Amino acid sequence: MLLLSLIAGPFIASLVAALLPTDARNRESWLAGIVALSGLLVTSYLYTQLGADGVVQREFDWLPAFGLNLVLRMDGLAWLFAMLIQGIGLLVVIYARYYMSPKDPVPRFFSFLLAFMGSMLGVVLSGNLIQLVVFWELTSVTSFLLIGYWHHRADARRGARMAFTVTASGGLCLLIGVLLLGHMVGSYSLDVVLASGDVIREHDLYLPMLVLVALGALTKSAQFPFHFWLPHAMAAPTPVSAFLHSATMVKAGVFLLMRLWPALSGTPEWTWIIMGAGVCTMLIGAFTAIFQHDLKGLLAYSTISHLGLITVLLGIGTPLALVAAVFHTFNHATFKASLFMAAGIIDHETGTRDMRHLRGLYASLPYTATLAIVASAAMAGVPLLNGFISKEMFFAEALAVGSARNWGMSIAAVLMGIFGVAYSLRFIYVFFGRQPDDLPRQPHEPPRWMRFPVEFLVLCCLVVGIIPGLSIGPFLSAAVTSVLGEAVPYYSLAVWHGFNLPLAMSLLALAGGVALYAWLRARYGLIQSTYVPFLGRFNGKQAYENTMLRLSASASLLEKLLGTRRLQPQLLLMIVLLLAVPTLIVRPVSLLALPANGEFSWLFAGLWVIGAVCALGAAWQAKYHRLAALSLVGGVGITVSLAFLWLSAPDLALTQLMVETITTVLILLGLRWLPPRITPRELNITPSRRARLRRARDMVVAVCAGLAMALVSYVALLRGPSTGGISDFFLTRALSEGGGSNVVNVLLVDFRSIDTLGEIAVLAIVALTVYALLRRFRPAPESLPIPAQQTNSVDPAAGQTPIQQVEIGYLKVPSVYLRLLLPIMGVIAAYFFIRGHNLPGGGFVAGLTFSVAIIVQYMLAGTQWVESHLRLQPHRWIAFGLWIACVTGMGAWLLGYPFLTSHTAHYTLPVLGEIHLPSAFVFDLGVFGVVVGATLLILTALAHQSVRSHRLPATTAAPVAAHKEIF
Amino acid sequence: MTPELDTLPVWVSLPVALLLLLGSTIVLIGALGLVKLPHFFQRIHGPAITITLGTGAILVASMIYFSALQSRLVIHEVLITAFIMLTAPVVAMLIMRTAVYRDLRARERGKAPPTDQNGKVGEVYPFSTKKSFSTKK
Amino acid sequence: MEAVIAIAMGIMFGAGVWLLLRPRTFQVITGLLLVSYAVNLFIFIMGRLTLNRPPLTLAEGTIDPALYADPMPQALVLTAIVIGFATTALYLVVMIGARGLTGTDHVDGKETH
Amino acid sequence: MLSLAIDITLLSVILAMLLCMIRLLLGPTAQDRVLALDTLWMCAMLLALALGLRFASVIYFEAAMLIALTGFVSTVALTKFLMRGEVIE
Amino acid sequence: MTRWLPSPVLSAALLVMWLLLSQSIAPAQILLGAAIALSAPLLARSLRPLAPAPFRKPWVLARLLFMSMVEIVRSCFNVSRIILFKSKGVESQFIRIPLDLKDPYGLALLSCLINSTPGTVWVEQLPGSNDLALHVFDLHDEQWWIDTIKTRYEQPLIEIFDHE
Amino acid sequence: MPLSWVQHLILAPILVPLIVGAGLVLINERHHQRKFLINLAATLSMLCTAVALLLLTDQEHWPAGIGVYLSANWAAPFGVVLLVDRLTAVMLLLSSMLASASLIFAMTRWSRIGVHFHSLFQFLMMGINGAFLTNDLFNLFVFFEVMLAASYGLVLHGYNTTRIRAGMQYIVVNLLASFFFLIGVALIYATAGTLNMTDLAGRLEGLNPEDLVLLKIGVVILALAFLTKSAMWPLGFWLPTTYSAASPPVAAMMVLMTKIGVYVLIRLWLLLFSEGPAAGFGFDLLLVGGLATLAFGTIGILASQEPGRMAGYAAVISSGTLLAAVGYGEPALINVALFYMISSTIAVAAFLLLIELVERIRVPGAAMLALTMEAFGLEDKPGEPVGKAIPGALAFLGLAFACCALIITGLPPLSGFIAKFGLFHTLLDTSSVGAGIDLITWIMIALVVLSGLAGIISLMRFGVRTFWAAQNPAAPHLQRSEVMPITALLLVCVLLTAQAGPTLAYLERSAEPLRQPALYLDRLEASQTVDGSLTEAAL
Ligand code: NA
Ligand code: NA
Repeated sequence: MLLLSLIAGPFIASLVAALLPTDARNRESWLAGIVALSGLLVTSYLYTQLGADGVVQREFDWLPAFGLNLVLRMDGLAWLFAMLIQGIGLLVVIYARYYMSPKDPVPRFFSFLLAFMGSMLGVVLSGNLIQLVVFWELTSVTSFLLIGYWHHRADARRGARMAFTVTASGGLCLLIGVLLLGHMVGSYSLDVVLASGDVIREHDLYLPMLVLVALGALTKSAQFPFHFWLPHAMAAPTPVSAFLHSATMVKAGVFLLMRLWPALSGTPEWTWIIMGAGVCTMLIGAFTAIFQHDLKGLLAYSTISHLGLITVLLGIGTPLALVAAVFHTFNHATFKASLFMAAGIIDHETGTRDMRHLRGLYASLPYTATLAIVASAAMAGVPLLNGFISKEMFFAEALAVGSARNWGMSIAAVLMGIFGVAYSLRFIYVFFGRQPDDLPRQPHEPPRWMRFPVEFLVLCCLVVGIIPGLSIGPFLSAAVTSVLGEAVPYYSLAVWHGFNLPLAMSLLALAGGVALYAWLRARYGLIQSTYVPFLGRFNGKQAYENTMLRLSASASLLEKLLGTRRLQPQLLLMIVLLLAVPTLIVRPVSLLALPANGEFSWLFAGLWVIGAVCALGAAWQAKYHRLAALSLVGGVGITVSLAFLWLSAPDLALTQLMVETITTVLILLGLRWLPPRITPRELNITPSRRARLRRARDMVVAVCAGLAMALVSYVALLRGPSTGGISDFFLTRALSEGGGSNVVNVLLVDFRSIDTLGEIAVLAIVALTVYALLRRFRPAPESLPIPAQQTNSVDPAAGQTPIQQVEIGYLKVPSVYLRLLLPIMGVIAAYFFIRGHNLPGGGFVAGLTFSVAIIVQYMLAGTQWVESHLRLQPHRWIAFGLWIACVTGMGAWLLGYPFLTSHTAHYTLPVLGEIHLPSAFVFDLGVFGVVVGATLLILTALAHQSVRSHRLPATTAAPVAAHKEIF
Repeated sequence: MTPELDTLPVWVSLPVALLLLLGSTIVLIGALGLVKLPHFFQRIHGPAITITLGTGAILVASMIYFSALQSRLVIHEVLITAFIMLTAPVVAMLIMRTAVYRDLRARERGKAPPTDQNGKVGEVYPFSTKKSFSTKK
Repeated sequence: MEAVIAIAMGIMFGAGVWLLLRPRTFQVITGLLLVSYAVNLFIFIMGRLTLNRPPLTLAEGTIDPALYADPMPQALVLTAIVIGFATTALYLVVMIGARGLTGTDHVDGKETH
Repeated sequence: MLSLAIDITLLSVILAMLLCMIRLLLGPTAQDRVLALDTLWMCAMLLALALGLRFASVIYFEAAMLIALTGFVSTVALTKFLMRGEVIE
Repeated sequence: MTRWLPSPVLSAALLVMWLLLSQSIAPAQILLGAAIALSAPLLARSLRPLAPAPFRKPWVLARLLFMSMVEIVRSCFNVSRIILFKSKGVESQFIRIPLDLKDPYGLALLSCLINSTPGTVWVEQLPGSNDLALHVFDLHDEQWWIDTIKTRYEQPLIEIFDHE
Repeated sequence: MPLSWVQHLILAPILVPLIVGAGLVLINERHHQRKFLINLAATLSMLCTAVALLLLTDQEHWPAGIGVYLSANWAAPFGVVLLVDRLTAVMLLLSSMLASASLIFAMTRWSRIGVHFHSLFQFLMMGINGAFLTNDLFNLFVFFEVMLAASYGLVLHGYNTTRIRAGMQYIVVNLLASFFFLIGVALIYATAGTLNMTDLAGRLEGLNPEDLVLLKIGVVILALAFLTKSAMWPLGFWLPTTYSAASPPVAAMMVLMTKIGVYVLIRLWLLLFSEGPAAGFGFDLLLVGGLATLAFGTIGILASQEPGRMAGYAAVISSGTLLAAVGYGEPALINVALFYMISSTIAVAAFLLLIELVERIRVPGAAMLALTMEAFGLEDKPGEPVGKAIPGALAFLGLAFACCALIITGLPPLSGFIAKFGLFHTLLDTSSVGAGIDLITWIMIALVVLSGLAGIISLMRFGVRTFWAAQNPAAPHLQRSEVMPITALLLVCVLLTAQAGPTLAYLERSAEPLRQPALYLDRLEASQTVDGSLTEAAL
């Protein structure tokens, strides 16, 4: 539970902090401070609980499916890191209380900081690699928020994005690496993984896994070539930098390498990758640091360099090197945190961090200066300070790597030492000389408690530097033991080891560093130099921005190349896939062995010549002669209806015929709103070559599609009737159990009545949609005027209203017929409806016929007249039709039957004889209602547009249409 | 082919066959007129024979045929006749009037309609310049 | 007969596809109509071709399914016809709506050159 | 004899439809197409009747009747459109 | 009477139509047919503003119809002959025929007879007059057409419909 | 034996929206408050039904947790069978959850910019639920059409130029896909003689080779229809365009609709091709298509600058991942895929709702409102928003955006991570412990990782620009009805994370039967019609 509280505490506190008011600076600090302090106390207590195996562990169920549990596990290494995180966290909180401006909305700051602390603790306390990755990514997220805290500044935004992009990508790699690890050993549990080092190192997947894990660690620890994000992360408030970039975030990477050291290290691959990256980083970082002008920039590069040093140690792979790495991690955290805070004080007090302007600060900040100088000395590896001891150990290991033959590593180590001394000198130089007058602010010593964290850390540097064995010794030992187990080597934490090669190297580094600094100042003009020699060309910021831009640009290009926003290519692709995919993956070659031809009928062929030619004609005319195309499509429709009739489907023929009629009227209603297309010949345009090519391509596709369709249907047709299919059931049961002899209708209203229910729902939906769409219909300007046919001086009926045409105009005689047809069509609709269950007909045909009857009246007398004489309310027809169908279906429930179960009521009446009233009949009535309602709603909604546009004010609708007659 | 077709007595099958032949000939001639005649105002008269005599003959044939086949009076084909009587005139009137005013409008726009080339037009609608409207009256 | 209807359907489908690939909304609606005919016929003939055997089980006594056309595809086509009609109507309205708002009858709602 | 006559009827009707189709295709004027389409409807009605004769079945009658009753509607719509520029005013 | 049976003739015709359709004269069908035949005109009444057609002088009507039928058959053959054999020199003309018939039903019937007769198409009643514009397929004698229509067709129709 | 009332619960998700949708037509648009409340009540009742079905199936109220409803009392495979199992129940729950959220979001503004919103919404639910429930291929077509028709209406709801352009594309593509659907169904019927999916699986054994080839063609064409709807590359270009054009609540519902294609594919493919004569058929198509989709989605999200298209490509990525996961052909992958589907669907939907609120930061709220009024309110004037700015509105937006981004990109700690981890784990787990990993697994893992990375880059770019770079972003006017649904959806994701164990266990129980046609065949055979025809029973 205590372990859990370590992680939960900061997260809960983070939530609380977020909810505090903006001006609660003190409450926030107290909250954060108490959390860190109590965490420290808990952690200290837990040190005593590390049992014989040196581990405290606690498990919670999480994802048993993947063998994944939440495991909180503390051992020596984790303990050391937890102490660092919380200790420095506490100091940073205290520091931040004074650093942050009272105007800053601190709840956000402390909330993020606490969440970050929780994530970091989660990383070090994970006993499960997946869980570690979770917290790992959380540190990326929270650090993103912290770095971008001053998000009104572009550099903060850029820094945050850069840090997040790099570390989160690394995290993704780490995730895969960890998954591979888990795959190799069959568990994500840290214990299991650490115990399976041999299995892992000999596995085929070792190298890819190692690369992925290394990518995770190296990005996080800002190792070459991913180091560029760290300097830009300096845009964060200094407390954040002190926390993230000394003790925590960047240390997560090296922590991971330490954590997995027993399982992964000890192979040439490990050494090459880890040590290689470390060496490069160490040298580049240290060298670049010398040429920085920003205090924090210098510290950032020095951090990079020191992390490189730790990485090198880990890469070396010997137990002693590991000891040195752990030790230096601690040391670096202490002196670097104090230096960041000191830099923060300087920035805070003078208003600048530019070393080109900062001079002689010792005068006004003597106390801070002393602390900073001591910390810098630790960083430079001056004896009696903690940096010295771990650097010494580093030199010893460097010597061991190359043995007698190869001095490369040792030279690199000394170079790094030299550079380190040089940039440390560069840093402390700000305290010497004469203080300039043009500082933005006159500096004063900061408040007592703002200095306290620095003091404390510098004290640590001194204590560890002077009495390492007594101070850090036991803890270091515990940490190292938890990694190395039995294999802990002998090491001595003494300050003095006698005169040996490492000491010589230390001295060389100190002397060389001073010399280099002096030379650079004197000869090179270091103070004002604007670029870094050799490495200056590489600009991380620019590279990142360029990469992002290029990524986005090439993605845009690829999106255009691989995708489209236009409709035609999409349809083309669909058709091509329709043809290609079945051909490729089914390989239907066996089908081409066609059996003998079926029977042939010249008459039927003749009928289809009409259909086919009309279809081709429609395709030919559709662009410029819409009416011709429409008529030709009508021809196809007639042929199709007749074919249905010919091939024993009278119901289909009837329905298709009615749909044909209504579709024609419908499209004509719409055609009114499509302005004319003028043929290219009339416009004297010849189609371009590209257009012709496009047409040729489409033609090929269309021909192939037609061929494929013909072939598949031919093959399917010749395969003979399907046997054992379900249709026999319908034929034999329709009359006896379905109560109707028209099997198609029984299918529609009984066997598959739920289809029909859905189908009328579709009709209803479309009708409502059409109605809704047309309510906000805006005609094209060319379609707005009254048609030329109604405005000319030739036609006497031109100016007549519809009803005038009927009463006194040319429609007088036709109206007699058309009005007589209304009741007749009504009766025919009733006829089709009533007989539908037994003979061709049914609710659909009846509904369509009825609608046609009404539509004829609309065509004759116009919308206004019809609607003033007849209140149709198609909405109600639709709603009640649907309800009737549903309620009929639900009626069966009352008797314990499923929805839509039909029944037939039989009555025997005098004179009339036997009467059968199937419930399906009532269902069909619902169908009828919806069909009538939907058809009429669609058609009348379209028709209303004419009325609407005629009502438009004269300015928008010119009374005389000057345009060309449409057809 | 349905077997009972050949069992029909000759006094039924002969008139049916003759009526069918007449009807189909007329239908064909009507359609031929639609294609062959040179301009619209003539073409419209072609289908008229299809609708009247062509359809009529086939309908009567159908009536006789089914009455004989089912040994009862089957005369529901009368309904088709009735419906055609109610719809064909409307269609003829409307198509004709459409054609007339389309031509007149085209003429108004200064675009000679195809009908004009023939010259065989009446004087009710002034398509022709040969005879004036008033002299005829 | 099988060959005839297969070829005819192929032609209708091909013509429809050609129109679907055209840029003008009216061409597309014409294409939709043609493809819809072809597809309806396709469903229909998947019950195989039968002459003069409509699925009307008017006869008394036991029913021999072999004497009737397959009713199932017919029922499916009936549903498909109605749904097809509905979607045609919808497309039509969208077509004229798009013409009004975008000022072009190009399927993309803007002219592409 | 009778079946031959029926076949001839079917053939003539289909030929007539073919002729209508030619006019439908060629136009040249819109009214020509409307007329051709209307005639095509009438021929379709006759074809339905003739199929009834051919298969000696009355179930083809309803289709013919329906065409006779409603086949004119699309023609009226087309003429109305040509004459008035609108189908429903 | 008119309230519940707006057009008795139509209802009767619809009943006959129903019985023809159902091909049965079973009592149930008659009852159902009657119900439908009575309700259809009733429901359609609001869209049929004209008073129902008078039904007078059936003999005159029968004679007219018979005579037209003969004329139709005759014209059919004429037109067929022209289509087949006389493709050139057909005198297609519009002519104007002054009419006295006023009743819409009468005019409708007249138009039906004229349009059913091949070779003639009723175009419209010319605006501002009661004149009929007629198109004749092969016109030889315009006056003959005017006389024929006025005496053989219009006269009986006036008798039937325009009898005040 | 009469049917128990519990049995009718299977039908409720179809019937309730139909009846309510029809009823809403009758209520005048003036009473939008009443319409909304009725709609909400119906949607919530569906939520309850879904929960009930979830419990019923999981507690094996029906044998094997498969409930069968023989519509119209006809035995399978003759009648249309509705079938509910755990997976169906989960999908129903997901759909009703999203529907409730979208509906509440639409309450104040979006439901009023056109007419019949509420009816169309209910009909959409009917189609979606029907597609989940039906076990019949043609019935599936019908419900797809119901769903699509309603979605056409809703996509164009209150249309403007952008919306109608996108709508045209969406409609035409889907119409063509519907034709594919019909062709596929027809071919299947022609060869197998049945339309019932389960029955079809049972009949594969008895087919001769040529018929099997034809059947496969049919299934592939059918698959193309579903793949179009689930936006597989290169069939899914309509998706980003449509998502970014549709109104937010509708777009949120469309996220679900994209998943229905995948749902059907999972069901159909596992049923037909897990075993039997065509075992393993077509999985490659799904795998390769899925990977291509994933790659394209990755490119697209990187290229996108506007949030609507980002959300669209996020949906494409999620579709691609799902398809690839199904096509990988590994049983254990299915439940993870389902988890992923649920999580990503909710997140993308929440993101689409959120976008509209976020957009308000960019333009001052009032101007935005005025713009909306101008663009939409020509006839149907929406009521003035009554709410006031909620304190911390900006914080809410930022937090919600971050949550959505985390889930969409699969970063810890929310459900997106668990889904991705599960996916990777299972992918690696398919080869036995310690064995090597084949190329396709590498590719898939790489693509999923890259898609996440692309999402990070793109969403971060947008987030930073919107929340950080904007000078003094105005506190937007948010209404409770807008904040609540987003919060609820994100809370569901949090719940999914916390309860990942039980959820995955449930999904495993859901996925397991999918590849056992025998189980479903047994259930269908065992499902008796209610004895005696009603004809005799009644009256
Ligand atoms: Na029934
Ligand atoms: Na005539």
